[in-house]
Amino acid sequence: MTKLLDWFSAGRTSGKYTLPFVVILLSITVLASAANLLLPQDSALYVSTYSITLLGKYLCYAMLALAVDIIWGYCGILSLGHGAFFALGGYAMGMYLMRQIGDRGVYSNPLLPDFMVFLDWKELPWFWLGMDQFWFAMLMAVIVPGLLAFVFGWLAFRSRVTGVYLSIMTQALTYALLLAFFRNEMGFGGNNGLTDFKEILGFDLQADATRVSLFLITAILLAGIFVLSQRILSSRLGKVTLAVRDAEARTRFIGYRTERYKVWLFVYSAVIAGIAGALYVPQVGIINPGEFSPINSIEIVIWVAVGGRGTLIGAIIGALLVNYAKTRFTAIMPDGWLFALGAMFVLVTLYLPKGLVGLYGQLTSKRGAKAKQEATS
Amino acid sequence: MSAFDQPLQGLRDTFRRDQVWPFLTPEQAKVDVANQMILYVEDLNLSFDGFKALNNLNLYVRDGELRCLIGANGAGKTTLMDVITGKTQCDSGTVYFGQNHNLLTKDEADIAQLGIGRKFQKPTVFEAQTVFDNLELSLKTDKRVLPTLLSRLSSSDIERINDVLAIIGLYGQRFMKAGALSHGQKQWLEIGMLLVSDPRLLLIDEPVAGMTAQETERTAELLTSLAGDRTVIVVEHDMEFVRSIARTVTVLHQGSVLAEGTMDQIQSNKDVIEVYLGEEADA
Amino acid sequence: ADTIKVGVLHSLSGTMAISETTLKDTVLMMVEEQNKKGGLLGKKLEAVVVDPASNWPLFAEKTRELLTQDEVDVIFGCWTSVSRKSVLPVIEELNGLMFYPVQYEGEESSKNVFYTGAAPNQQAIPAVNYLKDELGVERWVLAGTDYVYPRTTNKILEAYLKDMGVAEEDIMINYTPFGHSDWQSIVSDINKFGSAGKKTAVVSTINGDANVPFYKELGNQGISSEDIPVVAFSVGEEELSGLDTAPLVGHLAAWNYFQSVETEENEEFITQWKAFTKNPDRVTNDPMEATFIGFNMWANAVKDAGTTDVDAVEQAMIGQETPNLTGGIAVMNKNHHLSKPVLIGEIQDDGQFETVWETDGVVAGDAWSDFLPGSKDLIADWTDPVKCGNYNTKTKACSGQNY
Amino acid sequence: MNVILTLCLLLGALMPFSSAYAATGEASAQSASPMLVELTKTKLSKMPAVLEKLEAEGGDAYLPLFRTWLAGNLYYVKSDRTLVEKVGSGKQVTYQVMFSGESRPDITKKQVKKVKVNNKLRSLLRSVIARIQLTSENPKVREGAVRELLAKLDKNLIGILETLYVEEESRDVKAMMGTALSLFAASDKSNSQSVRLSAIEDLSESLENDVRNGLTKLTNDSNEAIAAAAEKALVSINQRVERYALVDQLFFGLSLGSVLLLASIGLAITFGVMGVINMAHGEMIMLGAYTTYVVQLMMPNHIDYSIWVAIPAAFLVSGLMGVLIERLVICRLHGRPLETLLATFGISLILQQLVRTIFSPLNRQVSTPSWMSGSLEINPVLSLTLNRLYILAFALLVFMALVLLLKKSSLGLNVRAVSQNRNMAKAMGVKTEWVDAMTFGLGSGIAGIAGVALSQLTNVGPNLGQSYIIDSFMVVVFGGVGNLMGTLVAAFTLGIANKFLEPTTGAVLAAILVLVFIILFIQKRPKGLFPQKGRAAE
Amino acid sequence: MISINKVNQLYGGTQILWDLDLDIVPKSITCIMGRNGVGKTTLLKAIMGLLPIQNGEITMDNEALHKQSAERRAYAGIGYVPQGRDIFPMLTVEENLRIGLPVRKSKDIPEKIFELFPVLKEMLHRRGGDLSGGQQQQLAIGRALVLEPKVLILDEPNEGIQPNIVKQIGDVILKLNVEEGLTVILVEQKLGFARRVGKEFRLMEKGRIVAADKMENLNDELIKQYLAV
Ligand SMILES: Nc1ncnc2c1ncn2[C@@H]1O[C@H](COP(=O)(O)OP(=O)(O)OP(=O)(O)O)[C@@H](O)[C@H]1O
Ligand SMILES: Nc1ncnc2c1ncn2[C@@H]1O[C@H](COP(=O)(O)OP(=O)(O)OP(=O)(O)O)[C@@H](O)[C@H]1O
Ligand SMILES: NC(N)=O
Ligand SMILES: [Mg+2]
Ligand SMILES: [Mg+2]
Repeated sequence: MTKLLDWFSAGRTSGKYTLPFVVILLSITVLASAANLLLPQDSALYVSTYSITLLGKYLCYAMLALAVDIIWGYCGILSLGHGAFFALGGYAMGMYLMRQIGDRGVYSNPLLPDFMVFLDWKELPWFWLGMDQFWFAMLMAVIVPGLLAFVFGWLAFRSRVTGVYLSIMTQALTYALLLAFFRNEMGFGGNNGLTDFKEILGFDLQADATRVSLFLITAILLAGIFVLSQRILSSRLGKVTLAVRDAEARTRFIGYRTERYKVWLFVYSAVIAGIAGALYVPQVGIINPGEFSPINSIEIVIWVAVGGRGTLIGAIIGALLVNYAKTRFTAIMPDGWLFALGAMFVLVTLYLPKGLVGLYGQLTSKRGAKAKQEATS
Repeated sequence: MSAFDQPLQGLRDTFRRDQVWPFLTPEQAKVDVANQMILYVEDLNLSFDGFKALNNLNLYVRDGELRCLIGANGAGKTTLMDVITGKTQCDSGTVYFGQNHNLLTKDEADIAQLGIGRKFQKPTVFEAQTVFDNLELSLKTDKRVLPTLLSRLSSSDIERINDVLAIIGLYGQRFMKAGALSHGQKQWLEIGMLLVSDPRLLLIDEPVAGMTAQETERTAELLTSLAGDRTVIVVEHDMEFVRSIARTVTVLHQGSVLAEGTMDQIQSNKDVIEVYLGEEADA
Repeated sequence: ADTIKVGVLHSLSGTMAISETTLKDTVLMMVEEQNKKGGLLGKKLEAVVVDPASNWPLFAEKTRELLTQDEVDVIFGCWTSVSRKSVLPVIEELNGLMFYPVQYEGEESSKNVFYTGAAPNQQAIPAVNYLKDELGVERWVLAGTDYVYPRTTNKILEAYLKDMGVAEEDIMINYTPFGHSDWQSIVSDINKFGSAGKKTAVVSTINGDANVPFYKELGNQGISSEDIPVVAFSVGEEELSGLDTAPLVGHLAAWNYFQSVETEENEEFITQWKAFTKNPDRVTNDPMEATFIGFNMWANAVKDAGTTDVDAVEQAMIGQETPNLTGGIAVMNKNHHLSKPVLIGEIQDDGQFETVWETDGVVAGDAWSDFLPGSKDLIADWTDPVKCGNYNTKTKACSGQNY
Repeated sequence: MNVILTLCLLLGALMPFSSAYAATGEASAQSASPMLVELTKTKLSKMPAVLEKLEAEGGDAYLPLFRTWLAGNLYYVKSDRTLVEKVGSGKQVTYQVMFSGESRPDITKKQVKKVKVNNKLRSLLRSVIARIQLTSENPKVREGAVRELLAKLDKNLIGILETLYVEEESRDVKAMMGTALSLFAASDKSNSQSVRLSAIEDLSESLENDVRNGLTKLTNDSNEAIAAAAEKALVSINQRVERYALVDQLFFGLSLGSVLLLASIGLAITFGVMGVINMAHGEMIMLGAYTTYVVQLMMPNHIDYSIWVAIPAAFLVSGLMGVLIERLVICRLHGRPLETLLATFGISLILQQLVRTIFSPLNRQVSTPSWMSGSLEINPVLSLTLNRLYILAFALLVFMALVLLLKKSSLGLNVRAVSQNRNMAKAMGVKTEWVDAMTFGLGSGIAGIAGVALSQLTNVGPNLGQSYIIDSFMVVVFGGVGNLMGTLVAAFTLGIANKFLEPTTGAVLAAILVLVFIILFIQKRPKGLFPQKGRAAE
Repeated sequence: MISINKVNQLYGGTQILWDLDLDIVPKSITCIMGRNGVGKTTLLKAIMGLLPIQNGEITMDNEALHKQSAERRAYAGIGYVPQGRDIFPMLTVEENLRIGLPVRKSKDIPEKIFELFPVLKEMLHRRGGDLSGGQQQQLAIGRALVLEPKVLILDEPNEGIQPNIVKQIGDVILKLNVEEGLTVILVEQKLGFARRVGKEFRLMEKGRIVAADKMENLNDELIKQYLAV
């Protein structure tokens, strides 16, 4: 225990972005929340609930990107199926919210969600049991993705499935889940998924205060996960992770069981994705199998690449930026926004090989070099 | 008949009186060198698509010995190391580390943790990390996940790394990315990684390739000083170097041992001259 | 505001763009027409188009954007049921107004939504009746894409068919994933199922993209409409325009509208549409008519209410009447669904439908199916005193509504 | 002599001589037959009666009329109710006077009205035509006519068939007639038990669907011996049918496999050999499909040949697009394979939106050439659809051509060298830039060709590519990256597995199971079916 | 033959070659020596065109090379045997050898290569990457010889090669130099070999040529100054 505390306190020195990031993130969220709750609607500084939910969604995506970056950027495992863990976390939360509706559904069935009633289900499937308990559902939101990641990772890493083979298998995984969740027989609402939630822990989901709280919680968790991840990655385990990424075979020859490292990192990443999914659902109000779609998972990878792979801050910035661009583009030029987004991806790849964070690095190093030059001449 | 051979053999092995059942042997038990031998390689066979890379190879190495392994290109030296370190699965034969560790049942990480370190023929280091980190990773520590996560560099660790940095002459480059080192520097770094991990048995594949004469000398000194506490097996084609360090030399040819003896014996061996050294041994 | 804002919430990219883009254009055309007529309440109409990109959560987000950022007065939008379900909580929370123009599975009635597409009883049930009575069909294949609309429709049809005495083994139900493209086995199964000596028909709730390969396979395996007719609920003129229809002549569709119906209103509408899209080959279809009716009703309701205030317009909507493009008058009922005629048409080789049967009068859309055990007792009625979208006539209770 | 006489008598019974018969060759039959005018005035629901009268009146002579009607090409001139036949389609419609064939360029679309036809009527028309065609010159037609009538046998018809049977010279037609006679004899309760039993015996050879239906009915016959015999015959027929069903399934599997193969060969090059994670591969397929559409648009009167133009055109369009992409983007990403994922994803978005903008988001219509339509009927329970058959052959052909090209030309060697060590390849004098551009162009071009084939099977729309990209990657990886043979085997394995699962599990579950199978399989063989071996593959 | 004029080269921010001048005498065998990391490999890569140079010029027979791509330089007659061999690992030995054939517009691998390295003929159909280190080195030299170059660049060609073949390689270099007038640039650490084969030497330190002379003038002092650690 003391060892653990000790370990954490050692983390304070790691990562020069950590502190500024946490401070900026939390102050923005607190200010925005205050502006939403305390200021009158017509005030110039008022932040609309629309913006709050939007920001909340972005932060969930940022958390998801963080999860992908940890295993891709740091460990070299390109997962094209992380959307699956996100969606599973989301479904756990969705099931809880669904059960919270109780008999306020359109068919007033106290036990069965509406979609089960009209498809003529008679009883609640076993895997829905217990989901009316918040703690249990939240446990599931991390355990199910974690367990899936563990089983999948254990199989794959032990058999030394690597590279594109692994990537495509993760894609197959999420694709299989997509098809499975589409099936109405599965008992997750089929294509429609779960929606029309009413309240969470007794708080009205449509109330501004609830939304703001969710937003704040997301920000705090994101900051926490960021710090924790930063700490983990700057420990020796982080160095092993990089070693695995760059020369896995060599790492084994100096005595590390790389498959175990990979499995645990994969599980850690999946759990983060699950948490992100669980936070996402109450804020956007729906979870459905579309989240399992392979294209979604590819997009996550792209956020990370745009922001800058291998830097946690890059993943977050990438997620925020791409999603903000999407929001803006779809509203400003609904007919041509794909041109803009596509071009953005191409240009970033061509001109910012290390992503946006790399751009910052380039600029500062250029400035630094210039300064040096001036100093020497 | 032959279909039963393997399981039968397996059964026999299981009940050998001189051995503890494999599943009862403690994973990291101390290496048993009561018989002075640290490495037993017996009847090793390995073929790739019909090509016999190792052919009934037998090799015994004493504890604390410095053994040179030479042999023509393609004789199977690197392949032998691959088998010992668990990189390659052999077709038949046994490899024991001490009397109690059957290496053929273990994987690379296990073998490394038993204390067998290796330097590759083509230097492989973690290019994206600094020289220092490369060494830190190679430290002899608990390499399980959780301990690694919670571990911190102790001052003795740092000291050890600095010592090694001095030995390999990369102190000045310790915060440089290993990928930016020149070929020869990578060779040194790899030797450093070996040193820092404090192994029982070192397998060193062509350490002086690409080194200047003086560096070669230094390497020779280094390796000689290591022997005694540790066992060192060196593969090299540089005869001068081999001569300067060797006590026993084993010559491999076409996957089996062609000759074994002192350097002088070897250098006058007709077969060795014919297939390996050439008419007038080149200096 | 000095304009009345009309939100358009149809996917312009992604998988649904194929269907929804047309509806966006239809709304734009309607807005333009209305402005030519001088707008509404003395103000011009202004369309606000966004692209929810076939992404369901994005539909909710964009709805919120339309209602709170753009402050639109009405939204025309959605195609798939899941997008509608995603939008529903938002539109109810913010008390917006939406017109949904696509045939769907029913089982819903929101205060803030008007359903101008067909409910199952306005499409599926009449189609089955036609097949049974006119073509003597005794064996049924219910083939659909695996999602809620086909599932529900088929549940309803199954119950209905069994009520009529069709045996279990004379019903074959088959679901396929979205975008299913390899229909060889299924078509061959259908063929086998239909070769048992009893007249067989396929009732297809196959959606969008999967239809083209399905019909191509039908044609290639030589299944003609005389052997095994297929009646579809999601295949209209637009879908046919992507197909060589020659091998499909005689297969059927049930809709409330066909482009080929000859009425003055329709002719005008088609001309307008071709002019608006500057494409003489552009076709029209049923969801377009539903949009047309919805738009006109809304415009009239705004005029009647003298305001765009949602509550006022909502009340003014009920009982609105507007001419159908196929003749007769569409009426907005208390359950926010329309009364419309039902037509059955056969595919022609020019990609149009030839009406072969139609209901005598209009059929009132039923929000809650009488053939599902859970919803038998439910009705929707948005007038006093009930004012509820899912009122249980047995328990006299209204459940789960926030307004 | 005797025969002819009987035949004449027969025909006479079937269609009493009428003025229509004599008038056939003359300018207009209508003046002579009010029935034909009636045709233009009757409501659809009353039409069957009219048809019956027409058959009785005109018989053989009205065959062209019935055919035109069935095809939906029968119109009448509004002003004088002359029946005309619509010829041609699209913008090149002309009208010819029914029977005389006289062209009437003066008549326009506006002046005519269609004589309606619906399913019920079509079905009747087919029977009528079949009855007339029993005496056709062409044995194939006669055989078809008998088959058509198998389900509609009655005393009258059997009488005719019996006579025709004696005279029939073609063995096939005779056999078919025999089947018809036996089918009737077996179910005719007025026959003695032994006659019926031997008829059933005869039927057990037939694979005709109507025979099976007839036999199924007989299994409920009050005569137990008959029921048992029918049961037995059915069992033996069903065994054969099932065997053919297996062949059918195999064909479906091969056919799905060939689609997967086509979709993934291009990727096997751009991704498998070059190592570019090419997310725009699907869009290259899409471009090929759109090229087919444009080609058909440009040669509306030569749809049958359009494919032969479309194949090279699609290869060029997609290939050039590939070269363009390579030169502008991919070539700057050497040594950064993961970044190609990002860039090509961007490109795929752009290309999708591009066709959406140019061609609209709607599906485009691509017609199937007549030589590719229909199916190859091997027997009544086994027929292979022609388009699938051609596509299967085509896929194999493209595959072989590619393998040959890579084997025989230096391109194959060079591209592998470049992908393994670009710098060293340069130092060996390999024009790496040219090799890259050509290879990417080749892979893209082949994807374009795949698009031509897919346009025959599925939607030609902006999402076409998206629906194949996942499958393509799956196939290439399952087969073993960099191994063309692996791609071939993987495609067919997955195709066949899918099609053998589908009947028991349904399409959705089959797809899921195949995915799970792939995931588990890769655990066993982490580098696919045909892994790259050797020290360097580590 | 080849002359290098004030070449500067940088890796990212760090400069490796500094205003480097070097003249290679035609038909000579020039041995470049220096400690690890002084920039020998970098220099050879710059000559071959595998690394861009910052400025300066490289000419061959008075034609500017530095503006040409590496493949053009191969056509111009430079053969390169890199340090670390850089075999195409998944190509067979035969394919490795065939790669260079188009440069000489020939269809067959010259038989002399198999005479020089018989092991290559034995292993013709094995993947290059599967060969032992020494076999790969022989393949790398053979591969360069397929180009029938005018100038052969060898970066530590004896690394990992068995003694009798080292000798053989030395003989080959001398033979090609004498019989075919091949110009050779050789980076070599082993003095014995350098002395036996080299005609000229150049010593490098910190990215510069610091000494140049005939091989016989390579004395212990120079060695001590520039090669000892
Ligand atoms: N995966 C493989 N497939 C085929 N042949 C192989 C493989 N691995 C090694 N070989 C062959 O086995 C033989 C032994 O190779 P090995 O690398 O052990 O030689 P070595 O003694 O280390 O030679 P060197 O001194 O040149 O490094 C060589 O002939 C090599 O070509
Ligand atoms: N890719 C690289 N990025 C940055 N620096 C590099 C890179 N490659 C080499 N260097 C640096 O350039 C210097 C010269 O390297 P080079 O490989 O030319 O040395 P060398 O003289 O060939 O040494 P050796 O004898 O060890 O082969 C070294 O100090 C090395 O650290
Ligand atoms: N409502 C539909 N067609 O999804
Ligand atoms: Mg070796
Ligand atoms: Mg070097």
